[in-house]
Amino acid sequence: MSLPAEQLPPLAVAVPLLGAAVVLVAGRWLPRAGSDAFALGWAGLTAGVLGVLWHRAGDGAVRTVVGGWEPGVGITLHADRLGAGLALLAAVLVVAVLAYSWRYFDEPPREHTGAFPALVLLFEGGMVGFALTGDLFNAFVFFELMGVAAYALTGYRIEDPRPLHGALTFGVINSIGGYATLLGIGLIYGRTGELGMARVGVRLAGEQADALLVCAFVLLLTGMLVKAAAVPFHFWLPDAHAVAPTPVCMLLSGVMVELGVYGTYRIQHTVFEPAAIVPASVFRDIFLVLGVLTALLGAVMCWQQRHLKRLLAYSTVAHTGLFLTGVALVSRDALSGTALYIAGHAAVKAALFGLVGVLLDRHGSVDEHRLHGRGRGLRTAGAAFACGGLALAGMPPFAAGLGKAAAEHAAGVHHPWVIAVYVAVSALTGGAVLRAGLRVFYGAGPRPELRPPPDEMTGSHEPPEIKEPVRGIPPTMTGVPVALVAACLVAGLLPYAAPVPGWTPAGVLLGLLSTTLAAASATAALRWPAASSHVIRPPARLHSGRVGDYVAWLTAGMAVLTVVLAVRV
Amino acid sequence: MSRRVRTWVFLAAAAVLGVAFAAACTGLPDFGGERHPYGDRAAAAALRQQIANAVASVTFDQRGFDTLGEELMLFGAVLGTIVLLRRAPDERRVRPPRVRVLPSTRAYGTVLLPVVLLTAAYLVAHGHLTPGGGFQAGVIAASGVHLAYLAADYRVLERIRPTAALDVTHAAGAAAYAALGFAGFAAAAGTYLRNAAPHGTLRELASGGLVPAFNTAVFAAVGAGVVVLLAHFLDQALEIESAEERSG
Amino acid sequence: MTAQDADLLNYLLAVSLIFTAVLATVAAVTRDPVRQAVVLAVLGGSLAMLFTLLQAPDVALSQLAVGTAVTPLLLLLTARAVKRRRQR
Amino acid sequence: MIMDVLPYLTAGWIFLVGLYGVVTSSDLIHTVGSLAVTQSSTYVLLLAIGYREGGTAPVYGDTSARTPVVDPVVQAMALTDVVVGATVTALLLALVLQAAKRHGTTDPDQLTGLRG
Repeated sequence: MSLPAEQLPPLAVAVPLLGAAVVLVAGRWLPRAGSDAFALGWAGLTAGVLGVLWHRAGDGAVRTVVGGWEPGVGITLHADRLGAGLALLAAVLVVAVLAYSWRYFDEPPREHTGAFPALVLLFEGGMVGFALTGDLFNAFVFFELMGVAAYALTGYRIEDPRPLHGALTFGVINSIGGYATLLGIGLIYGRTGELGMARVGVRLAGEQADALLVCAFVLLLTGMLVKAAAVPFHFWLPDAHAVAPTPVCMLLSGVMVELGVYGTYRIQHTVFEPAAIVPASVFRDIFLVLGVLTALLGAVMCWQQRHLKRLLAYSTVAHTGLFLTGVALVSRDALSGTALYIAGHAAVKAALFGLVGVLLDRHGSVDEHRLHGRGRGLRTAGAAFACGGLALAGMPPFAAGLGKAAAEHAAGVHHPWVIAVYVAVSALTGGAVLRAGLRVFYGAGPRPELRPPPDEMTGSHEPPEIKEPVRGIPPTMTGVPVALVAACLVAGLLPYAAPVPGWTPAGVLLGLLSTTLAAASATAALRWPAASSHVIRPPARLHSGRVGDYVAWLTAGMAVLTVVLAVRV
Repeated sequence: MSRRVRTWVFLAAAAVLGVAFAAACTGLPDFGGERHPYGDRAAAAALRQQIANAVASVTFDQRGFDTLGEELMLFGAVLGTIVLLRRAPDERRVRPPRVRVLPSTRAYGTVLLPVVLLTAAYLVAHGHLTPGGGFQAGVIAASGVHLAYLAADYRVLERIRPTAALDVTHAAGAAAYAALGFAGFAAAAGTYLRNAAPHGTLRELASGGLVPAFNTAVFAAVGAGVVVLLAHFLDQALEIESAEERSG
Repeated sequence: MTAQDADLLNYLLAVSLIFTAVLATVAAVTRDPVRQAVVLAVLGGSLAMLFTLLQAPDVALSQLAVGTAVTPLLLLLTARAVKRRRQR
Repeated sequence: MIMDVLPYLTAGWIFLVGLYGVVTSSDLIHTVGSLAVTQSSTYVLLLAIGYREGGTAPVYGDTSARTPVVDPVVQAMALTDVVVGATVTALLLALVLQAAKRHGTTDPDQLTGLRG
């Protein structure tokens, strides 16, 4: 049946939402495997609808108003290549996560069989809605829907105290970000009387940037920057990712955080740039600094972690910093490069979290030092983990490397120093992952002494998420990560995904440079563990785990952004 | 950061934000101004759709996609509470003690309960004509049911509150809302969430096309959902204890 | 809507706004959860009154139902569940 | 005069006071209560923006179609916002309840385990 393209965006959002409700009801009667398969079917259907929509969008955009209303009254959905691409990425990741968690959790009680898949489908509905909407208030609604599902999923293991603490911090900080965004929407609505992003952009033409528009810009972006974990709004992310169940980490790091970057881009590109309220040059200067700061802090903190999930969480902060930098370059090449980088990073990061889940299931620990050499038996997992580390480091021919190369190429035009940041951050994060992989799966380097430094999370004895680790690892738990890494490899070889110039010689050279740096730092850390294990005190102590601190940092971040913008605009 | 440093950092930042927000407020049109372009368009569209309550028209018809997200968010909250407040393996359920209640209170409860449920039914039926609607009626009905707990005791409440059926009802209500959207394809220029049914005449009970149907779906979802939500919080407060605690 | 009515409504609005702001401040600084739940219930009522003055009956009704009844009830139940555990 | 911006300033004040409550909170239930206060600032701002002097409620039950009405769109937004508030409060309180059970304390600064 050939539905016109305009019908697809609302359906792409309604299908997972309807699926969540239906899966929960079906879960009461279906056996465990049945309801998981049913949920997987719904996720597959959503991915199919989004695949068609992404293909139909092509280089243009599918614009539709829900319910057949005229644009000024109804809610407009805007599915361009970037938005539909991110929604498709979310849908594909949800299919992978539902397959990964096939028999991940122990047997839930009778009436809760369908609860976890239903929450995941709800989470997907929120993400797809946020990626496709072109209406400010609608974006806030899906922002909150995404958040609600994520808080419940993060705190899913109620027996373990730490996920509850992580979910609480996650909930409070993201809610405050959401309410700040709603205040911004109120100000914009008061000034322009419009809610559609494009219509607001048109209505603002000819306006001078005054106190209201600067304040509205900061408030609107607060929610997006909290979701995108930009410094100083990023504190919630390591706490939430270090303790969430592994399938949830795969989604949080894979695509939810990137939606914050996408939201930042949409608000600047559609609302504030057309009327030059916030001219591209001002946006570039401020957000280049913000992105680079986030990337460097994330990389440094990532290097020092020995708690594998927290290590990957800080790597996500670092890479989101790079994505923000890519968006801040305000050029088509940088944007499409960043889009491919996001896709490649999502596949690799989800695979790495999945493999850490295998270790947690088998050995009940995610402490790099305690796991020294204990992963030797899992050969495929070890190989996939190493490939993941290399892909994060930007090694060609992985898609992540290709995206990085394209973004570097675009950065080289105006800001050559940004290339150094890309290489350094990729090297540090890739190096940390390689170091952890070599130590755990290949027992490289001397056996570290097991006395953990005082104020640091080691994750040495984490309750395994599966109560009976005695049975073998379910095949999906290693199959899905391997498939994801393979997908990242294939996407790198034939870059149909994004209109990106293929592998340029400079791109390949930079990729090899960052990979060799990563490998060198990993081997150095393994040979001289004492030298590299000194924890850089100040930033580590700032991540105190206390929600009061994080809210103070969030308010300070808003204040600094307001002052800097007021000066520059 | 110590608590004192944290408070000072916050107060300084809040001062800056306060000044910025106050300056922004001066840029807003004066309070009570005449310029409401979107509001006027929405009110006119509501009248065109023969829906007397313009807010219901905006909520369920013009911006029905927001309400779809909102309904599923409430569904997510109830599902989240079911998941988060479930009885952990190391906990057990204790039967609450019987509570002696004055007969006059019990009589008052039994009289008031139907009145509350009738009010809720009225609010749903007239959601598109007068203020009220599925959500408000659902919350009123849900909190009304808990009169049984106030006027009697927790066992009476558990008897008149079939948790299993309510679980299904609240999920079915949310599913019904999403499914009703597909009825939009029935109209000529069919799209999702289109108000496809005939609109009737203004201020009539049978006006507004599908809006009453959306209202009913929301009432079922919210009414059952809030009862299930409160049930899990009540169970945690009254019944569920960790296994090693002595009861009583 | 004569001039006096408009002035009266504006005056009522101003009083209601100030009252809501004061209640919100009290709610934020009341440290004890149970007392804060009571203040939040009163804040819910004052918000419902403010919304009625702002000619928003639908929102006032739902705020009355949620802000005055459900949210404080949830706060009290959580406080009771936590206190019951600490006594053991 | 002052009445032109008083409602907007009230919304700003409630937002910042709510945040103050969250920052200086020493009990997680109080934190969630303060978050609810922060959230109520968005209702006040939205409905204040939609107010029209001399306008009645946007319900044409008994008034003619030409009477000036207050903006119905902000009321729909505020309705959705009330639901968001109820949802987030319920979920966060469920997390607080379980966290207090497992950590043995409700003081956010005593929750150890997540640092570095």
